[in-house]
Amino acid sequence: MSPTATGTAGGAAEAPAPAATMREALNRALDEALTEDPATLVFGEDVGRLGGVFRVTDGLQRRHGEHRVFDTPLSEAAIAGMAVGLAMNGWRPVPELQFDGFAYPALDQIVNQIARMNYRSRGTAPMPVTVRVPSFGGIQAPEHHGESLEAVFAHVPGLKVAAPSDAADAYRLLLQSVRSDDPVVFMEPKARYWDRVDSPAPSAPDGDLPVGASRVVRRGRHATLVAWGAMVHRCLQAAEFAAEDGVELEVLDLRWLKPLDSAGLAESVRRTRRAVVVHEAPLTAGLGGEVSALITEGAFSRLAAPVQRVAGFDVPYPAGPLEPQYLPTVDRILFAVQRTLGA
Amino acid sequence: MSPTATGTAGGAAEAPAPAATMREALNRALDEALTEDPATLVFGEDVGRLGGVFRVTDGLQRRHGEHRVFDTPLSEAAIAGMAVGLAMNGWRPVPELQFDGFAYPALDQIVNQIARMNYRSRGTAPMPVTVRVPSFGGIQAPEHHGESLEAVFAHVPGLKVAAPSDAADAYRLLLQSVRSDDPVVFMEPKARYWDRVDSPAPSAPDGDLPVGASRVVRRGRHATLVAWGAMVHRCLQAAEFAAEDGVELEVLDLRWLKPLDSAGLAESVRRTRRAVVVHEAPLTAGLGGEVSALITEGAFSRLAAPVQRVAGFDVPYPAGPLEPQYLPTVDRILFAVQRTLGA
Amino acid sequence: MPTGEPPASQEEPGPALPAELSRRLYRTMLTARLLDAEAVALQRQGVFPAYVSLRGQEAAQVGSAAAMDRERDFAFPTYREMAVALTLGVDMVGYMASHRALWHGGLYDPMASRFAPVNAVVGGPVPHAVGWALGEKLAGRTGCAVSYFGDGASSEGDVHEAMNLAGVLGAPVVFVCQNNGWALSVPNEGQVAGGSVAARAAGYGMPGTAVDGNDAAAVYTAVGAALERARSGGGPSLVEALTYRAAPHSTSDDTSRYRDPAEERSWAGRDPLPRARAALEAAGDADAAFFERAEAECRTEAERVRDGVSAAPEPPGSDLFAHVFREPTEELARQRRVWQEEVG
Amino acid sequence: MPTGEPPASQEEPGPALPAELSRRLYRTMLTARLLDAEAVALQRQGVFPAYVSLRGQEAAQVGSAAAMDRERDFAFPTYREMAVALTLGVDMVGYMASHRALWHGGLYDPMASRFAPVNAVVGGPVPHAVGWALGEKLAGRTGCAVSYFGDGASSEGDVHEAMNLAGVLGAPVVFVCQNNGWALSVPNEGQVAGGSVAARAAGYGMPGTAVDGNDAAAVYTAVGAALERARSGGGPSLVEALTYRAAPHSTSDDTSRYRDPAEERSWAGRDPLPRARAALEAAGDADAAFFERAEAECRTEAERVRDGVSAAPEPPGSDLFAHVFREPTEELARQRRVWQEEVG
Ligand SMILES: Cc1ncc(C[n+]2csc(CCOP(=O)(O)OP(=O)(O)O)c2C)c(N)n1
Ligand SMILES: Cc1ncc(C[n+]2csc(CCOP(=O)(O)OP(=O)(O)O)c2C)c(N)n1
Ligand SMILES: [Mg+2]
Ligand SMILES: [Mg+2]
Repeated sequence: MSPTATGTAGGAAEAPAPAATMREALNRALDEALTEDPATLVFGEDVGRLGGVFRVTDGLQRRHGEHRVFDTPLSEAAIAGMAVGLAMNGWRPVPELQFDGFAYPALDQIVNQIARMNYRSRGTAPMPVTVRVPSFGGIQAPEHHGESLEAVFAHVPGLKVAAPSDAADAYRLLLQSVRSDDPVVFMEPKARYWDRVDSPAPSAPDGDLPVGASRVVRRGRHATLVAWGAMVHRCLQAAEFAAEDGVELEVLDLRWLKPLDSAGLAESVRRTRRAVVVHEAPLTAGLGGEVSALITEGAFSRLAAPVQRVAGFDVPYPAGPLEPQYLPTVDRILFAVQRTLGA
Repeated sequence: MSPTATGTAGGAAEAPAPAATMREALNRALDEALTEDPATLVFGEDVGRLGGVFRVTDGLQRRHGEHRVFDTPLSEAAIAGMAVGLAMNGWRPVPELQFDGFAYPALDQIVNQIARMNYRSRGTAPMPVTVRVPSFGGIQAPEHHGESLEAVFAHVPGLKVAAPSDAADAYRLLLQSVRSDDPVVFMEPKARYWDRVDSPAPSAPDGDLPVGASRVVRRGRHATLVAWGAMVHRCLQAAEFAAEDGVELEVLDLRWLKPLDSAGLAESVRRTRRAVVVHEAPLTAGLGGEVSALITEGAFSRLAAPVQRVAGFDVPYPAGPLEPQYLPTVDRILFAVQRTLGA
Repeated sequence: MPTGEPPASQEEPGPALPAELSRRLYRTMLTARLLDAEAVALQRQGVFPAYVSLRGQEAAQVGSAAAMDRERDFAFPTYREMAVALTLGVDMVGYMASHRALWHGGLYDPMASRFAPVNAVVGGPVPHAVGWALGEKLAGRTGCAVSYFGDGASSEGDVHEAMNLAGVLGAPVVFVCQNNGWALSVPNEGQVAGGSVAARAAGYGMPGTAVDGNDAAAVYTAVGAALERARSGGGPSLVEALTYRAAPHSTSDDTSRYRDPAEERSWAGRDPLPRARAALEAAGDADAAFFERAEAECRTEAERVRDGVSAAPEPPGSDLFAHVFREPTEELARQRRVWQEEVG
Repeated sequence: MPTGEPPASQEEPGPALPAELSRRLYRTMLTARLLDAEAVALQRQGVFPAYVSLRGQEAAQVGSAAAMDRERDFAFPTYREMAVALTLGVDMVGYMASHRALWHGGLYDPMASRFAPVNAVVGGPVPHAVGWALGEKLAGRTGCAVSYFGDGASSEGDVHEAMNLAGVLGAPVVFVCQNNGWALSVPNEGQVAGGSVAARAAGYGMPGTAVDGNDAAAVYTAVGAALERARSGGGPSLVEALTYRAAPHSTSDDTSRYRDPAEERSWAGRDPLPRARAALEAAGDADAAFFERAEAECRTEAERVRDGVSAAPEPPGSDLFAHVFREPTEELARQRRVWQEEVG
């Protein structure tokens, strides 16, 4: 799948049918956000006329006008920086950074400006900015198109970070993010853009889930798999395999990477007594360390084995053929489960 | 102490006397690096004529010439970016980013270029770059002058990260970093620049410590305090207090934040069965999570209590009077020790 | 032009302004000068951990800010725009609180004052000004943003991206570069390739003017024209005010390490305050009584601010957590409890 | 100038070059054109996950690279400089391996080829060129760096910082901007405030020239002069080659969404290959036999590269760990063992 594959998106602004792709769901969420609040603006590189390299913003400029959905020059820092000024002038900016790896040039504005302006101004300068970042790997893309920056974003005071795992939840999470009066970095799993499958068993009517709430997408009692973005689907696959051997794995979709649902993590692992956290980002200093620490702090007395981490290796994200060797595989997840059961 | 306080630095290039300040020790290390290898270059904002806002590069331009020690325009991205080209042309660049908070504009070049060029070129393009970053807080400085970015740097494949805690070790670590053929981000604890005290009991002749080795700076048996940079000194203070109540705390100075000394951590905590990790950076997704996970993975069966984390709060680094309320205090460290002993 | 050699334009007299306005500019410059001196003293006394003096730049700051429409426009400052704040009527005790390190962004209300929080990232606020200005245009309003930055900031990528963006979007913003000759220890020669920030404007298809930054009338006129142009849909422009940082970079700086006192002396001869006074006298716009009253009233105001900021209470530790989010999180509430129990 | 309207300069004929050189440029452009077509075909066949075509930019790339001294100079490309690589004698199978996604940076030896690894960060490599050039100056050598970037890249902060830095340091670098009218879906009007990248040079105190980028001789001459200037201590300069991205941004792009086919047709009339051929014929520098032989030999070469890259072996999984550090770490060795046991 290529980073600029074409496609179409739905028009109407109602919640996507279960069979909608994540791209369509995100497109409808943006359409709805633009419709419900005239202060909402969508801008970034190629999001207007083209409709985004992934077509997530397809048709929005036509429907909402060139003033509210527009292309910018190739300037990530200024894209994030102009969002600060727009927000201070009463707008609700939803900028897009075209790819994860190109969020770095915007990081100074995100960390030192967007995330701090409300604090710096003692709550007087509004900063309802949602920075969309097509993220994570799995699509055989060029260099810098498969990065996972969640550990960086989650470390930044003043930021909230969301990462959906399926179409229906992507729709809800994006609307919730845009409606939030706090800055949110919204990480979209590229590898799931074309996916129609929704998670089998949402633990709650997700519409009611507050910011920061995780959800159990599969119930189990022998161990808990913790993941976000595209890795949730991989964990569900692993759980299927494990079930054949009578091992019942619970799968917890974090959804929010900041704030993190420490209560939800503890609740699940206190039941299952074992946990494996799975992410695409390199192991060292990845968010898996934080999740492992939270689980250990919240369920220590119940833990039957140390929390296992299955992550990308500490190497630069590789090119095509090496990608499947780098990303966590179902096998690696099952090996980790074995280690927790063995203990 | 202000971010541009003046001072003097030593001239000769021998190892600093124990009574040298960390600034003097770092100055001598740079002087020696410039002397021993004509390919070494020192550059950055105000490092030449002024000798750096902290005087760490004081006198180096006079001694080694305007071609090897020079001021650059105010362009963090270009400072890091030019290091790539200089390294590819046979030089050994030692750029300075004036303050931690101003490393963000250079992050794209550090992460996407410096850290990857050796990999991208399959080992043909040399990248012996040491990026010096006066880091961490504790000096009542303006905004963006008290940040702790170690979790960000340690997460980057291809980077190594060092953070000394005292003058003598700062000298050795900086020389080791500059001599390394891999890119190193060298985080200097500003709050210790003026400090003469060396750590009481280095576990080994530190000169022999390989890249990635931690050191035990105080032996103890009831719990291990893990820290780096200025927090090592604070942990030693806490250990003094605890000793008065008969609690013997071991203090482990990580020194290298990438690679991390997982063996050293496990060895210590297997003995003490309890650990507290202390850092200035905000708690969530800080390096403390990684350290906690490594300890739990490496000493689970011996752990008597969950690893405790004492860190900065998840808030933007505050101004003067709030600084002591934000930074980990001796009290907070001792409370955490109590929690591990209570368990 | 090499630092130190004042630009030729400085020899020409600035355009004449209405007497009332000239007097107002002078009084504001004088208050800034006196308040600046009080601030330096407060640092010496240990009340401020550090202070960045604007001495020598009063004309550039007061002249540019006075041209703004306080009802419609919005200023985006760095850390050295005290006289801009003063001109715009910002609560100066709240402003100075930033230098006392009570709160990084200051304790004034930036939205009500139409003067953004003090910003310590060189170049960082410049894209904000463009975004704010675009917001005005999109809303069909007629306000303009004024973006303040220095010669050193002109080297930052953010400033380039912001200027190009403003040009492409036709945003009503005026870029005001105070070229005070120095970026900490680095002079223009080591900072600004080509030697002129104003000359960069042409590359973005916008007007760029270099004016005598020590002539308040000249700055007022140039920025006023740029604002008029932006307000009437003419898009962005750049005004470079050629001035001089008469003081060290900050109270912690030591200029003897990098610049020639002779340069400071040569610029002292062009100090904006005596020049403004001379101009008022030459034009017969002010008499001795005026200068006497001004001296007394401005000093009173400077002292009021000095006493106010010295007496201002330190923020409670709980303020650490107060403004991080508008929609609070359980995790931060938990951390606040930890702080309460173990620190507060 | 608005995208689509070719610049006036395109009407003037380029300066005449020695016949032998003109023929060499033509042959290289032809090989690039044919190899480009092979690459597009390989993508259609699924051998390449994606490909970025340089069609229409052969003259800008071959003309500029041919002016370089292959013994002394060093090129810093983006992801679209295939014809530059070809001109510099880079191992093209190794180059094309990048598009087959065998290795992001390519499988050629960048140091030996004096052609940096393929770089996908728009604007990112530009400061590298300045650093390399400064390194030459510091070493007292006479090589020059050539920095390739596009019209879109000109909006990035890195490019500004690099140009200013080069000006301040007097680095021997030539900035070659291929303005192909488009940055993915955004035309010059939405990208380059003022409309001219060349015009930016004046703001950095360096020469900036806009040349007909579809005239190899004009590009060769302009870049040659800039290199000569840099080599003789004259510092940096900027050459903007006005050309056109005749193909979609990449094989995954769909131009029908954002540009008028009429524009493509108008530029097709200025295709650099027919123009070069016509020039050779007009000058009597080449006969029918030459063109016949060139066609055959260039096609053979293009097919050799096509077959070579198609047949190139995939790197072993262990290459994940091979080049991360020069001084290996225990932790990475441990992870390699995990990979070996659980994946490899
Ligand atoms: C991005 C960034 N880099 C470095 C610094 C440190 N610093 C603070 S002020 C300054 C010099 C700024 O010079 P200029 O832009 O000319 O403004 P001036 O101080 O002369 O008013 C530097 C290097 C900073 N605050 N921000
Ligand atoms: C920093 C960065 N931002 C965004 C991208 C995504 N991207 C790849 S190519 C491109 C357009 C570049 O246009 P231009 O510089 O004119 O070069 P051209 O593609 O026309 O050769 C974009 C937006 C990128 N690769 N790097
Ligand atoms: Mg200045
Ligand atoms: Mg282009």
